[in-house]
Order: sequence, then C-alpha cells, then structure tokens
Amino acid sequence: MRRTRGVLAMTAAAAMLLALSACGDDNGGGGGGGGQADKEVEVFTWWTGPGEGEGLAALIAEFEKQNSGVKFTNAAVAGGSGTQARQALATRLLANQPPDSYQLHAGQEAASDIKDGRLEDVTYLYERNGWKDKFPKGLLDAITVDGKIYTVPVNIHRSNLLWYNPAKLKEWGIAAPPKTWSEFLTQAATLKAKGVKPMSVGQTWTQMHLLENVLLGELGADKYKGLWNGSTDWAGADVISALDMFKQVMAVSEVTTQDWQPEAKKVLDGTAAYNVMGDWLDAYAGRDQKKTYGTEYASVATPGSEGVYNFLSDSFTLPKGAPHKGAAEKWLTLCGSTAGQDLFNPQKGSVPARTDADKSKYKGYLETALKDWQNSSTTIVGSLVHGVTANNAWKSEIEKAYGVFFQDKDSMKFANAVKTAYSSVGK
Amino acid sequence: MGEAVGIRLERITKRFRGGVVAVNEVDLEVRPGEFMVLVGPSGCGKSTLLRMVAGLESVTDGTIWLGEKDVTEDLPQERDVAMVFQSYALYPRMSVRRNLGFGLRMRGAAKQERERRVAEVADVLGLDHLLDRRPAALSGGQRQRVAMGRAIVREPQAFLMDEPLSNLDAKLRVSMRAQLSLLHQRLGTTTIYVTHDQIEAMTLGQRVAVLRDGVLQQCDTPPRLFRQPVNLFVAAFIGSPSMNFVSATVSRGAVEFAGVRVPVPTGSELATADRRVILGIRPTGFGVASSNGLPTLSVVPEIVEELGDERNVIADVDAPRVDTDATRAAVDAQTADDALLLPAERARFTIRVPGDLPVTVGEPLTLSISPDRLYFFDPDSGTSLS
Amino acid sequence: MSQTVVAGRREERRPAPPPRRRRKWSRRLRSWGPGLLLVAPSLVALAIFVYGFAGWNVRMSVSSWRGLRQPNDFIGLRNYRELFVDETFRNDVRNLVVFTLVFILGSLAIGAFLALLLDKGVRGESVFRSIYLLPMAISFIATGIIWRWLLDSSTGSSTAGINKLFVYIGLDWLRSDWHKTPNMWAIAFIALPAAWSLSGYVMALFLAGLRGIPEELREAARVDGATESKVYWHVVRPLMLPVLMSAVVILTHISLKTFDLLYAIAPLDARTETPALYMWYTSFRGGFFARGAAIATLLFVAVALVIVPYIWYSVRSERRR
Amino acid sequence: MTTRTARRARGPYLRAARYLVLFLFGCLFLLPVYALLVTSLKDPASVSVVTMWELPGKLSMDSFRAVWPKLQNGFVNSLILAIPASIISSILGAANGFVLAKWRFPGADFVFPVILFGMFIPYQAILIPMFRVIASMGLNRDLSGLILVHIIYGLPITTLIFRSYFASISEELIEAAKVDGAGMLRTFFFVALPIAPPAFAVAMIWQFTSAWNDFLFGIVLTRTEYWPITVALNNIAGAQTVPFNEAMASALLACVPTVLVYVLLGRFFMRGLMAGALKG
Repeated sequence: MRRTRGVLAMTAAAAMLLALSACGDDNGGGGGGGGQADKEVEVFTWWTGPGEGEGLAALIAEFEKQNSGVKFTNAAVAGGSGTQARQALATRLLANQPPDSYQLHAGQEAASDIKDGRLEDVTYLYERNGWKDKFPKGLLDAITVDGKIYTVPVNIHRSNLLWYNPAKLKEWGIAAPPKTWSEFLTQAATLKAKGVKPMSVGQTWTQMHLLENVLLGELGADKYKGLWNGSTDWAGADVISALDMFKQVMAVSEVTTQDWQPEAKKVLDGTAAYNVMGDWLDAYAGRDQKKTYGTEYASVATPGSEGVYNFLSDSFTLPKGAPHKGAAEKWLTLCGSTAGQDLFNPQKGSVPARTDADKSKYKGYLETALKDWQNSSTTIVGSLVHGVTANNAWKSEIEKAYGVFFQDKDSMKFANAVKTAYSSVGK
Repeated sequence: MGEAVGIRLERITKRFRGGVVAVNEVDLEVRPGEFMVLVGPSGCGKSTLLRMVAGLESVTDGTIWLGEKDVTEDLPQERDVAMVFQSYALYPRMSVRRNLGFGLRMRGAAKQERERRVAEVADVLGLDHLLDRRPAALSGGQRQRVAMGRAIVREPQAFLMDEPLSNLDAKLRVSMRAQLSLLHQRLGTTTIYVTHDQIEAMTLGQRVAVLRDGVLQQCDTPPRLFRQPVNLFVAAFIGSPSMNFVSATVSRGAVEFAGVRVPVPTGSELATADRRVILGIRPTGFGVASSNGLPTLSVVPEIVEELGDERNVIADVDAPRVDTDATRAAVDAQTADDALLLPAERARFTIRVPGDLPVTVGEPLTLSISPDRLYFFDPDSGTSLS
Repeated sequence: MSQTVVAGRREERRPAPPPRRRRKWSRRLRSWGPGLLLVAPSLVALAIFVYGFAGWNVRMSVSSWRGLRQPNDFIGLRNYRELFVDETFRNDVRNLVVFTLVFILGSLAIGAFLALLLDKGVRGESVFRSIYLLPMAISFIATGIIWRWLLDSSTGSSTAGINKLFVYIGLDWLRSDWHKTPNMWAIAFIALPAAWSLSGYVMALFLAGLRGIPEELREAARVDGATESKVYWHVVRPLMLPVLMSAVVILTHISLKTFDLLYAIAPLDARTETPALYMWYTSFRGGFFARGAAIATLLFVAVALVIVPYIWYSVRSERRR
Repeated sequence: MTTRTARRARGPYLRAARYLVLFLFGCLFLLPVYALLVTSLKDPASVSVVTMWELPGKLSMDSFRAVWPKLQNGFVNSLILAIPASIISSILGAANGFVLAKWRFPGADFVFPVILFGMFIPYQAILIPMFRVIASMGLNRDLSGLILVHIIYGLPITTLIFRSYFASISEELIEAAKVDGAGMLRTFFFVALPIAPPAFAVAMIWQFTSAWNDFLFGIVLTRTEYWPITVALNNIAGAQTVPFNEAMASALLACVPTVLVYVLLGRFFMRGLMAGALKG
C-alpha cells in the first residue's frame, strides 16, 4: 500500500507542477554557456550511412584528441538528407533544450531558426580564425543574414550529377551520357528496348532532387535562381514545360520508396543506366561498394547544367542556450579548420568549404569536383532539396504540393501551389 | 466483548429512491440476550430491517439503539455486530482458520487471542479438522457452520442472521436449528434472525415479529402468536398447515356456518353481538365425533394426506370461502394454494386427525367443534375480535 | 411480562437524537469518501492529460502558430477552412477511408472465420490461438520493417517477398506493386500488415463472444430441430452483434490512430499518407503547429463520433442488465 | 444411406478439412516471422532480398552481433520504461476498478465513461500540449516523462479491465468484510486483491506490450541516449541504408520480449477476454 501512496503523491505532484509551469511562451533555456572546463559536448547530425559515418568518426576522433577529457555524444538520427533528423531536432528546439551544436544545410534552411532567434551569431569565430577570406564569396553570401553569420560550413556538395557505369554504357551502345534531358529521353527508348531501366529513382526526397536538376537543366542557372527569389514566375510557360519534362523523365524511370543507396547500387550493378544524386554517392560507390571512379562508375553534370555547380553545404551551428558553449566553440573551430575539413571531406565524399585545403588529399572524383568548385568561371546555384534556397516552411509546403503532383501529374496545379506557398511563407 | 445488550428500533422507516417504502415506522425492542425472529412473506422488509441494523442500508427515518448507543448513522465497521449471510459470504482465498479470525484481525485483536478464540469456536462447532481447508473444499453444512463460527468468534454485542439455513437440505436444516438453539442458550448473545419459514420462526424464536409490507403486525412469544393472533394475516401466516377460514354470522350468542351452530365463549363481547364475522379454526381445532355433546359438522373427505402417526383430511365445506388480500399475502408464504382449485363459494378445510382413525375418501366424516378453539375476525379490517 | 405490540404508534421515551441531517451527511461521506479519494489522483491526471490537452490542442488550432515562437492570437477557423480546400488533406482523408475499410473488413472476415472454426473445439486449440495472436505482440514499427521487404515490388530477376512466393507456387500473375501502385488503392495494401497484426485479436474477441453464449441456448435450438447452420444464424448471430460492434469500433479507432506502421513502411510517401502522418510532418518538419493541431482536432472528433455513442450504448446496456 | 449415417460418415472429412484450413492460416500468420527468423540467422554474406525464403545454409549469429550494440541501449531503456509503467498503471487501475465496481461514490456511473474515453483518444490530439508540459517540467531529459505518460494513458484500459473483473465479486462478500470491520482499503486488500491475479495478468500483458511497442511518445519525449527500442529500431532499420539481414535481426530482437510475454501469459489473455475484461 505504501507504494501506491507514493505513486499517488508523484502523480499529484506532476499535476501541480503542470499548473505552475502554465503554457506561456518558452521559458528560459537550459544552463547558460558552460565555462571553459566543459566535460561533455553533444552534436546532432544525420550522418549514419556509409561514407558520411566514417567522415564524422574521423572528425570526432580528431576532436577528442585535441580536447582530451571531453566526452563527445554523437546524437545521430538516420535518414538520408535528414528526413527524420529534422523532426527529432524540432522537438528539442521546441522544448528549448538544444544540443551543443546541430547539423544544418547552409542557406535558407537556417533562416527559420535564425528568425526565431535560436542561433548565436558566430561571426566572431570567423574574425578570430580569419576565416572570412578562406571561404568562397558565393558561399559566404549564402550564409550571411543581415550582415551576421550563423553557421560554419564544413563541406561543399554538388547536387547536379548524373551517375552512370561507363562499361555498361558502352555495352548498351551509348556513346556518352546525354547533354540535354530530351537527349536522355531518346537514349531511354533504346535502353528500354534492351530491358535496362533508363534511370533509378528512390523515395520522395530523391525524386525532388531529380526535379530541381531537371528545372536547372531546362531553365538554366539564372532562371533557376529566379525560382527562389520570386523573379521567375513558377506558372510561366518555361517552368511548366520543365515540369512536363520532369514527368516524362519519371515516366521512363523505375521509382521505388527506398532511400538513395539501393538506387545507386542499381547503376553500379548495371540494372539501371543512370541515377541523379549528389556527390556523396562517390563515397558510397568508392569506399562502401569498393568500385573505382572513372572505370566502374563515373559522373557528369546533369543534362543541361554543364559548368553549373548546384551546391549544398553541411554546416554546424551554435544554438542559443547550448549547455556546453565552450566545447561547442571548439567543435565549430575544428569544423572550420583546414585540418578538420581535410580529415572529413575525403571520407564523406565532398569538397572542403575552405579554398586553402590540401589538394593532394582529394583524388578521383573529388579532384575534378574541387577543380570545378574553385574554378572562377563556374556559376554557383543553391539546392532546393538540401536547404540552400528555401526555408523549412516553404520547403515542406513544396514537398506537400509535390506529393499531390506525384499522383495527379498536374504541373500547373503544382506550380501555383508552390507560388502561393512562396507568398505566404517563402519570403 | 462485554455482556449482551438490547437492540431498540424507534419508528424505523426505509424509503428507496424509487419511492417504494420497504419498512414503515417499525417500533421493535430486542431485550439483551433475547433470540428475536423476524418473519413474513418475501418482500415484507424483514431483510431490509436486518440490514439497517447491520448498517448495510441507510435509515430514512427513525433511530436504532444498540444498548445505550445510537448507531443509526454508524458505518457497519463501526457497529459491534456480526452477521451471517444467506450465501455464507466466506472469503474464497482464505482458509477456514483465517475466515474465522478475519473479524478479530480487522478489530486489531492480538494473534494469540485470535488463535485461542478460533480454536475454541472450531471445537464447539466441530470444525477442527477443517481449519486449513479453503471454503470451496467444504460441504454446504460445513460452510454454514464456518459462517456461524465467524460470527461467534467475534463475541459481538449482537448476531444478525439473514436466512442462514435456507440453502441447506431439509434434514440438515432441522439438525442445524437444534444446534442454533443450543448455541444461543450457551452464548446468550442478543440475536435477530430473519426467515420466511414460519416453522423455523416458531421453533427458534423466544419472540417472533411478524411483518407484512414493511409494517410490524405482531411481536410476541410463539404460543401467544399461535393462540392470540392480532389479525387475520398473523392467524393465516402462523401455523402449518394454515388455519381454515369461512364467512359466518354471529347471532344470539352463537356462530352459524354450513348448517351448524357453535356457542360463542361466554363473557366475550361477541356473545351479545349480531353481525357477520370471519371464523377461523385450526386444522388441529377439530375433535372426532363423540358423545360429549359438542356441535358436530359432517364433511366428505376429498384428499387424505398420510403423515404417519397423523393424517390431513382435506374436504370442502358448504360455506362461503374467505379470500382477502391478507389471506392471499399469508398464503404466498406457504406452498399449497387451494383457492384456484375450488368454485368460488365453497370453502376448503384441512383437518388434522389421528393416524388410526378410519377415513375413506367419499365417506362422510363427522367432526366435533369445541367453542374455545374458535377465532373471530372483523371481515373488513381483519382485526381479531376475541 | 411480554408486551403485545400492535401495529401502530408508540410515544417517544428517549431524548431526541442530535440533528439528523448533519450526521446523515457525515455517514454518506465516510462511506464513499475514501473511494473517491483513492480514485482522485487518476481522475485529476486524466482530466489534465486527456481532456485538458485536447482542449489546449483546440486552442492551438485556432491560433496562427508557425515556427518555434508560439503567438497567442486567435484566427478563428481559418486553419480548418484551409484544410478543407487543401488537396493533400483531402487525399489523406481518402487514403484513411480506404485503409480503414479494407483493414476492418479484412480483419473481421479472417477473425470471424477463424473464431467459427475454433468454436467447435479443436485439439491443440491453444496452439492455434497463440499463433494467431502472436502478430499482435509485434510492434507496428517492427511489422512495418518486416512487411516493407515482403511487399517488395521489384520485377524481373530481383523479384522478392510475397511476389516471389507467388512465383514458387505458380501464381505469378498475382504479382503486385503493393503500396507503390500509382492509383488510390496503394494504401489498401498497407491494410495487409495491419490485418495480419490484428485479426488474431478479432478472433479472440469473437471466440470470447461465442463462448459467452450459454450452451443450453444452442441445445434448445437443436432440440427444436434447427440444423447446425440454422443454430448459428438464428441463435448465435443475434447474440454476436454486440461483440461485432465492439470489434468494429475498436478496429476503427486503431485504424484512425495508425501512425507507426505507415511511418515505418513508407515515410514521406504521398500515396500512403494519412492525416495522422500529415499532422506529424507539417508540425515537426514544416513548423506549421497550428495546422497540425487542427488536423489532430479533426482526428479527435472523428474518433469521438465513433467512440462516444459506443461507450454510451455499452454503459447503458450494462446498467440495464 | 440415411441422412444420419451420411452425416456421420461426412464427419471425419469435415473435421480434417477444418484442421487443414486452420493449419494453412497458421502458416500464413507465421510467414513473416519465418522470414524474420531465417534472414537473421543466415550468414550475412549469403543474405539477399531475392533469396529471402530459402533456408539458411549454415546458421550464424553475426547479424545479431552486428546490430546488438546499436539496439542494446534502446532495449534497456524499453525495459526500464515498460516494467514500472505496466506495474504502476495496473496497481492504480486495480484501485480504480475496485472503487468503480464495488465502492461506488455518487457520480461513479458518470465518471467511468469519462475515464473510458481516455483509452480511445488519438495521441496526435494531445501530442503537442503533452510534449510542451512534459518538456517544461524537464521530464524529457530522461525516461521519467515517458514512464509518467505511459502510466497515465494506461489508466483507462487497466481501470476497465479491473472494473469488469471485480464486478463479478458477490456483493455479500464486500458486505461481510464491512461488517467484519474492514474499511475500503482493507476490503480492497483482503477481498479484492487476492482474487485479482488473472486480471493483473491481462492488464500487465496489455500495458507491457503497449508501452514496449509505442513509437510516437518515444520519439517526441526522449533524447537519443534515452530512446526506447522502437525509436532505436526505426533509426537503424528505418533508414534503409542498413543491410536486409541487420534490419531483420534488429526487428526480431525488438519483438522478443513482447512475444515471450504473449506466449507465456497468452492463456490469461484469453481468460481475461472471456471474463469480458476487454469487451470495452
């Protein structure tokens, strides 16, 4: 009987506590900035798959070497491109119990958190470590909001890549990967005749990854950029015809609900000819599947996007109310340092955000990618799916609209939905 | 637990939510150590009254005194009474020993005290060999005795028993009745015993309270109930087989029915009255025709019930039958219901005759009626006139 | 001296007892007071955690809360109006209706059929029973993961899962894309794992119902000449209606609440999205908490429409019995 | 042949057909479990989706060894969560059920349906407010918030189970205890609890499985190191980047405890249903 009374007390206490706390706005955050001697740091990422997992592990090892005695908690939530991580993080932010640092795509994805006053301004880290001239101007512009910088980019990924298996392509009598999407459609016809699936596409976010690159290929860099700042009219004829092209590309592809790795494997195994995916596919194909770039798998810019670098960047933040601020700053400094970036990027399969990285570490695909990224004539555009061009609210509305578009194939309705969403939440 | 105390009920009323009055202003006093029986047809409020004394039913009006203490509003656990239920209500998961000791345990009696009293009662009731068994492993009679034991161990100020023998078979019931009386003589605890069986009431009760529709008809010793019933209902209810009734007229000092005139006992106000009455004669109230000059009545026996050393002769009499709600209420407690079998106007008599008297169905039988064995009731109110 | 007490009045001899009303109340309080005290904490907790939060959720659904900063404004039913013209929401509601229908009919059919088979008493009944009840022990997440591979829709040489089974037993024309078929019936296939998981429970409910019917009723019908099928139709069927209703109500409420199964089988896939999932994505991915609260309230109302009459009916029939 | 002998002759065929159908359904129900077992016991190298149904060449525990480190934390968390939650909500449910069945207070008939509705509430409708309150109390920093929530939302079902079970106690037993001097608590302790084990079994099965299998509360109310098994499982196998055999092995490990509970206490569950405990 004693236990029941104990429990009754607990439930009653809980109810009373509730009355005290009332709903109101989020009350004060967790402990203030920790002193120098933080014993622990919790970093939130979605790097659990092959390639990205090893990259993160290398960084953590380096961090623990530099800051012995500081326990590193890797709060990683699986799910390609953070599909599930965003939700787990949102609950933490809503409860005002942020981790010490969390992974974020550089660009608009950070906008909503900045608008809600959740991120510390880290410009002082840039000045302290002299990073301002170490990062390309295009990237800095993308991550500066009202003159302040809130994120430390660790790497640069390229979204507009078409992956294929050179040996298989020759075998199917295809001279070279298509330069335009219409050329891809013609190639698709011959491939289908040979019983080969022209393209493999995975679950929703990989489909939208394909969509953004079809838009880029059909509209060109300037009009593509206009899509995100309101200057290009989504309902315009050119956008509609680009959307129709996307429908045709999807029609000839094998679409499943799996994440990107199984779809990439189909290209390596030769059951599918092409797959449009970011350059993290290189780490998966190279290290995990033990294939060599150039012979067993290769990549070119997606049709119509030659010379354009559709970039996205993984970056880390310093949330307001981070329990261990000191340790978090050390983590961000490591992420922004050449040593850190050169340790991480080769594993992850991305190029370093810093321009002064040690080029010798980047071989195979990364070598060409680094050359393209640092070549001043390359035009840089931002990725929608990976958070550069749209804030979370608008992006989730676009995802919603895409869900309908996927089923009823109505381009005009999709375009209008995206347009109205932009006016209500996009800016 | 202190010597026996009396129980007094003052103008006790019980009205249920639906407006049904189960008990209607009952005044009743049970003297210390007395064995009082509440009897009456089903639905007469006897159980409700008992449950009110136990505290299991709230009292709408009136006061209940246990000795000098007003317990009307006390909870059952605050009253020093013990109750034996019709279904025995033994705790299924407890052994007989723990069942017997449960009451004492609840009232905080020390362990050795409990064990001593349990052993003592188990010995008295012959339950020693059953102490470690579970109720499910006992026979009906044994379970009944454990239920009794549980009350006795408590040595409460009063026992309350709600038809405790009704679930036993006939033979066992008779022997348990005897044990109950013996126990009462030994323990002397004030007891209220509820039953619908009037034989049980007459044999057990030092005094018997007859109830009908929540109203106390009469509370008296069995002999006086038998001989001086206050009204038609009590007369019809007490006695088995029940009293015979017939409509008759009293004139010039004698009552006349079915062609026979029987003088009215001198000295009663009926001697000078000239009115209609309801005449009652108990089956044992008839003599066998003999020369002692008593008025005789001849009847033609239709059924003869063989009881061994006695016989019940059932015959109809050429006089109007009495069929009031009082007799019907009383009858519903008995088993036989002859009213339906007979044409409306002829009354049916049951006559108890000695076993060796030659009686054959169809052969007329003459019976003598002695004036002092007659009962007279007012036809309208049913109250007794003698 | 015994005194004959005649029905009727007797004058007062004792002093009048203290005022009756106060002490009558104290008796009533002392008799059921402790009971209420023992139940009170649960009542308070449920009042807050169920009804308090549902109310608060409604309050949120009429605000314009988006992003992490919660405004206290009031915008009336705008969120609800927007939902009714929202193509995704209508699509999700249609999906939910299709899922619920196929799930309930499937589970009822399998559950009832198995219960009827077992009702006659079969040797090894408890083994069959535990096999059929087993899937209920497995969480929807694990079920989702297992069935995602079983409902594999690849073709040609990489055929797998149930399609592969069809090939083994020569029914390869039965091959299907399962929940990846492009039309509205995609979600119907998700009802397959759901039915697999809960038909055992339906079977248990029905078996309990069948066994609840006293044997004498069936024997009486047989004596009156009814054949076995007539006995089932005329005696058993009417008595099984309450059990059938409980099963339908319980399955409906489970299907309306389904979230884990869909989240595990096909996350972020519009073809198999239901309002429960839409609420999750729009709140925690897009930050549209007010719209999420509105969807949740509509879900609450839908469940209440099914459950409240059912509870009211079963409480009333319990009182009548 | 007269109809009677025909019917008797047909009898054995009917019974054989019935067994066959039951056996077939048995296989259908066990098919997914077979796939689960076979795949997780196969040697990881030889595992492929296409050969899912083939029996394992040689048995190997490698898949389990590979996933156990990732699941271990979740497994322990779920035990810490499910056991106290089911015990406490069952005890509270027993007390509520007893009061609502045999120690009724005015309005008890109104209170019970109100409690009962709590069982059917869609968690989405209370998710955000509940999350805000638990977070503001700081209970989402470890498992205590999740345990409290599972106790409270488990109360309706356990109260229902015990109320319908205790309704079968004869009224006279309760009155006998009263007259013997037992108040409410002691009557509950000495009369109701001793015969409550079957109802406890049903309540414990139901509560343990629902706490163990819950996902939505788990993902909202806990941090990474306090994730229950379902969230950990979804994080491993849900991301699809994990090989097929590891997904199956982790799914298998995740449902071992609940399957065990069902197999061991299954018959209580049926008896509970028979007693109308879950008629609901």
